[in-house]
Amino acid sequence: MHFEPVVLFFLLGVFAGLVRSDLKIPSAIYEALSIFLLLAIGLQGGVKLAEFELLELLVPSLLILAVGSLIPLLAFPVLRLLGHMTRADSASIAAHYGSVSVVTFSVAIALLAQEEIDFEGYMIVFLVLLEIPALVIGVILARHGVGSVRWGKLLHEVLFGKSILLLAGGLMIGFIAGSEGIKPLDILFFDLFKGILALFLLEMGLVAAGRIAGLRAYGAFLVTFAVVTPLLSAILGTLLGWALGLSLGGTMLLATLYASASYIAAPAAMRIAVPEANPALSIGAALGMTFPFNIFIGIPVYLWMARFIHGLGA
Amino acid sequence: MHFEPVVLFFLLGVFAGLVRSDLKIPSAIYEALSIFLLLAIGLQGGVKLAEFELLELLVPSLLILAVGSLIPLLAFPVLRLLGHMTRADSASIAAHYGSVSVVTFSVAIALLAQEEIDFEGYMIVFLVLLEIPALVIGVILARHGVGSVRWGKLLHEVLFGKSILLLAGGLMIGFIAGSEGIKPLDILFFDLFKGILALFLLEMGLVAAGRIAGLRAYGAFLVTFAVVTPLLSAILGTLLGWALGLSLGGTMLLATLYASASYIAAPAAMRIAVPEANPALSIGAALGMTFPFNIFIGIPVYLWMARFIHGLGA
Amino acid sequence: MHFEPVVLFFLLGVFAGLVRSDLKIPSAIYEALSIFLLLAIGLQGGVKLAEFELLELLVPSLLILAVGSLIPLLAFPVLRLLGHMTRADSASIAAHYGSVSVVTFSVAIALLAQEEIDFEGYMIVFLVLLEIPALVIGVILARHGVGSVRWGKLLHEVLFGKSILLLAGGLMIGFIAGSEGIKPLDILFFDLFKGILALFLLEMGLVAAGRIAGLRAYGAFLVTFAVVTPLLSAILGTLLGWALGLSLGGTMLLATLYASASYIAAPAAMRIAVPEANPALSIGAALGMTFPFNIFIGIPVYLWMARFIHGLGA
Amino acid sequence: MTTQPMTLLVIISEAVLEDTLIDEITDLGAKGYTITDARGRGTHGTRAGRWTQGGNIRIEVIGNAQLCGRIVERLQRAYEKDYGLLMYTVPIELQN
Amino acid sequence: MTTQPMTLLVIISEAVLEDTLIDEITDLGAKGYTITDARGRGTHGTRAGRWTQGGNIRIEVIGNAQLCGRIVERLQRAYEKDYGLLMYTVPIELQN
Amino acid sequence: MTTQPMTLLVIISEAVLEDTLIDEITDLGAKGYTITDARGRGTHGTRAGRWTQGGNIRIEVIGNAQLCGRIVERLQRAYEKDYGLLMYTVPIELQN
Ligand SMILES: Nc1ncnc2c1ncn2[C@@H]1O[C@H](COP(=O)(O)O)[C@@H](O)[C@H]1O
Ligand SMILES: Nc1ncnc2c1ncn2[C@@H]1O[C@H](COP(=O)(O)O)[C@@H](O)[C@H]1O
Ligand SMILES: Nc1ncnc2c1ncn2[C@@H]1O[C@H](COP(=O)(O)O)[C@@H](O)[C@H]1O
Ligand code: NA
Ligand code: NA
Ligand code: NA
Repeated sequence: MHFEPVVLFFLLGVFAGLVRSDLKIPSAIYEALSIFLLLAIGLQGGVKLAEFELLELLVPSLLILAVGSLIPLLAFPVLRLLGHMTRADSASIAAHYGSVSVVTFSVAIALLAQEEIDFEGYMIVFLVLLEIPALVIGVILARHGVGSVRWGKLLHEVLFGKSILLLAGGLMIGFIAGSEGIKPLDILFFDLFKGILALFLLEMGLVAAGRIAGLRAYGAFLVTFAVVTPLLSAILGTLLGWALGLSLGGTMLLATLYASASYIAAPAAMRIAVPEANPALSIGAALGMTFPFNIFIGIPVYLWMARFIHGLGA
Repeated sequence: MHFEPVVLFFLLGVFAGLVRSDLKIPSAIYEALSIFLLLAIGLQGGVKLAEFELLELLVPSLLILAVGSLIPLLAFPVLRLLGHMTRADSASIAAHYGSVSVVTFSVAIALLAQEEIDFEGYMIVFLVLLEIPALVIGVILARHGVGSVRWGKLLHEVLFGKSILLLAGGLMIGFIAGSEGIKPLDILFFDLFKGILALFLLEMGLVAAGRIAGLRAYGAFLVTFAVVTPLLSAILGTLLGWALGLSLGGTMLLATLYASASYIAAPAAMRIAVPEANPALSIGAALGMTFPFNIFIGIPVYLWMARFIHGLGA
Repeated sequence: MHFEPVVLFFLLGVFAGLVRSDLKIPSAIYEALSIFLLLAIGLQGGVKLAEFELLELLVPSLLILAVGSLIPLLAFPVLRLLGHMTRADSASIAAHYGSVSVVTFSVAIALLAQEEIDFEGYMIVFLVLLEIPALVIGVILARHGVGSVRWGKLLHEVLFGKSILLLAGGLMIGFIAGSEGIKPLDILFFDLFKGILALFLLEMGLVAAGRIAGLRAYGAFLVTFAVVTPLLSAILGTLLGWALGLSLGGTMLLATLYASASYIAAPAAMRIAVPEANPALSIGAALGMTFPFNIFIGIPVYLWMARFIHGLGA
Repeated sequence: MTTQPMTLLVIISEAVLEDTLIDEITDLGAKGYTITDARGRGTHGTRAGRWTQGGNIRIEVIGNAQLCGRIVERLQRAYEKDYGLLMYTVPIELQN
Repeated sequence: MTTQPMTLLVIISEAVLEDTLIDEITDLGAKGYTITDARGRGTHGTRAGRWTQGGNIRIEVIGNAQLCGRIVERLQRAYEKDYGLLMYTVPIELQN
Repeated sequence: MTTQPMTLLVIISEAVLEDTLIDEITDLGAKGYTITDARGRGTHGTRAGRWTQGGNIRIEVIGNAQLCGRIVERLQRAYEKDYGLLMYTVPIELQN
């Protein structure tokens, strides 16, 4: 099994939260850390994207988006029928799991870097793209036949919300500047990346500690859902990555993207667009259960799955 | 034309502001970024200053200050007579344009570094020195014949305000420690400088977006003033730099100093000393118009001007 | 005498405080800086600790703790009888001087790095360990015969307070990950360490300026106490370090640990456990007097003392 | 110095609603408002201001009784069901 | 829209007591509270919120007069002597 | 537990005036004050607390009616013309 020391900071944060330590990351700081992570990931992707022929990426991109959209569409009936959840809650949770998690993705990239496995840089584009259909589908599911949607407000929230804006903005800057132009920024945005990810994981641990305690209240169904969904989504991603001819690293990253659930962009958008959904349920599952599952168990498993399927082909 | 990728962050910020994104840089963070930039610029200057004979700098320094003082003295009657502005507003705007902008200066330094053009390190001293006569002249112009000035309070505000204090403090520390003593601090204050400048420009873009929208209300005169003044000031700076025998880089930096307008130190000082001036006018012009003009058009032009005049001499 | 440029930032902060500059480090920032310093020191210690046989450290550790516990036990009667202070104040001040200061320790490490003197990495463990007996002894002294102690609350405060938690957590992560695993975090936690220490010292200077002004009110006794105690404690540390066979650097660090007084962990714990003590007295002495004394005079003297005693042996 | 009896309306709600509530209040005719960041607990649980939980804001609006009544009515209808929301009024003397 | 006369209790105290005071208030039966960060000066000196000085918090509790009375009594007995503490009540109209 | 009728004066003004206003208030005899950071909109435009705009502060002073009157008078004369400033008073029961 592969082990990334950076996840130890998450454990430290969880521990501090569980023992009710007075350790607190000031809100200005974690906002700054998240702005940094989003920009840095975007810049990294943009620099790598500059090496590709954009037109050639069109068909695989559409496929990745289409298959990714299946995840919330399949999750919704499961939540509604098996979980007996309200329409709003089911739709909101489905949207969270159709979206992606930047931090989970970053831990996956850190593991690939440690194992010296290369990957297609344009995978980062999907951090931006997968968010959009998932949130739109979530709102349609919530509103189907009931009430009206303020689409203008929702689209504004999704497209110009800080997550997408910083990721997409970073992508564009990286793309325009190229690896030469970005060089004087390398130390801040590339070399410090992992250290800052460590600090962010510390804060995530603190927050997750509260969520983990709450999870019991949501019952066995949601806990099971929060573990099984990423595994099934990852299988989907592995198969598609292999079918598209992605590299080992690219396949593993696609699996991770599908498997991860959003807890930054999706909660903000859903609170505005589907306010009657209980945010404690969706954030509790995504952050309290799926996130730790992914960084401790999921990511190593997804790497193993990518190796397995690439081994079959060989 | 020369292009510095760091200004793309400013554009991203402007875009985010114009589309009313929820992206916000927490106030604690931009305060920290500005403390960092001021200290870092000061340290860089101090280290370079240590290589010079201080006494030899005395005469050129006095000349640079004297000529720099012409800028607010000339701007004031233009604002008053051509712009039909109140005495207080004219004086306050004149003080802003007589002062200098640390961020504009930093972008100019970044461009010189990219073009591998050297410059006289003591130019940074003028970031500190030019502020003082400009603000004092501004207050005298505002109060001439009307009301009394609380000079004690004003001088305290100017000399011990955080901008001057951090720049001058950094200069002293850099000067005392020298390039050897400062080495363990290099990574933070020198290598990360440009990345942090990028983040600060992102915030400046966010703020400037609001100012740009407001500029229309101030009319064609102020907009024209905000573009013409830096160009004329830069010509003054170029001629003086050349006459003083400064290098190509030094000439361009002197032009940039004269051309730049303050939006950090001057607003704070004027709010205290000339409270009846409308801060929206001076900050709107300096930040909404002159700053973007300088970083996108001005700085490349000033480099061209320096090249031109140095070419004449050859 | 040995001189560390980083202390100039403390002087700049004191100056800014004394002239009542508007320079302020936002609270979110100094909290982040202190989280960073504690984690980074812990990680550095953990990585070095991994090179030692833990069992071999047991006896020297117990000795260092036992001798360190003498400091508050000896300080208490001095404060009570010579200083005529209340029981609560005497106990609280004794606890502050029995505890240790992370920033003082960091400045000592910076000096050793500059002088290229090696030291036993496990010294950092005592930053964690020495805090605990000092605070417990302080509470016992305050409560002896008067009132009851809420031990549960106190122990929680001490063990899970952020200082100990971050130091101990960093130690564990560094120990588990080892110098290989920690490598991608090196730039943030090791290379930036001194620059961030400089910024923290700037803030400490700002705060100390207020304390220095207040010190006069506490009288000659407390000022004398705040200078003599570290010197005597350092002699104790030097003798013990030499007796234990520590290296030159290790001896100097043990002297510094004993000599330093806490102004982060101890004040928080004492405010909860001994609320009737006046925090202005203990923090004023520890931060306004002992801290600057240690970084400007003490540390160079302790290095000299270590050199002297090691010279005797040779 | 004259004083003028007015009504102070205090609105405590979720930070995520800040822009929306400002638009509503301004629409209804408020000439000004003052906002402070807050945290708290109520029937909708704890809102400690951590990033997955959101914080609260505390809005003060000074106006006449009718304006405050209109704001209370509008906010209750639109937000009370799905969002944390608490409002109270106090008679004050505006100093001007 | 109905309004209900209630008592607003404002507690200004040291930030270090935040968790402790919340426990006390909740124990005594408060259904909610709202906290903002503050700084200030009083008989216990200046609390500007620098790290060696601590800041203040400002807690609002809305309840009936008895609840507020109980809270005042308990906090005074337990904290007034050793900590900065100031409390006042205002009659308000709760809008609900 | 005794309660004492007092006047609460709330001053909302520009953050840049913090030190100046504290000096004035203390000069006039206030024994304490409490400050929170705020933002807002009024006749002097929006003060959102961005660095080129400045934020607001909200100062609470508890005292007798005369003290509050003196403070109102002084601040109005000196700052109302050029700075954002809003003041109101509320009768409260100080708990001590
Ligand atoms: N009894 C109360 N006293 C003071 N503040 C309250 C009270 N109840 C609720 N609040 C505040 O109002 C917010 C929303 O309340 P609720 O809608 O009940 O969740 C809470 O987060 C608190 O900040
Ligand atoms: N007269 C006053 N007006 C407003 N706030 C006050 C007043 N006196 C005290 N305070 C606040 O209550 C806190 C504790 O007061 P004290 O216990 O007197 O130090 C102070 O730090 C101030 O924030
Ligand atoms: N009607 C109002 N209600 C609440 N706060 C107000 C009101 N009017 C003004 N303010 C506050 O007082 C500050 C100064 O007001 P002004 O002098 O009118 O710009 C504003 O920035 C607001 O924070
Ligand atoms: Na997903
Ligand atoms: Na200028
Ligand atoms: Na000690």
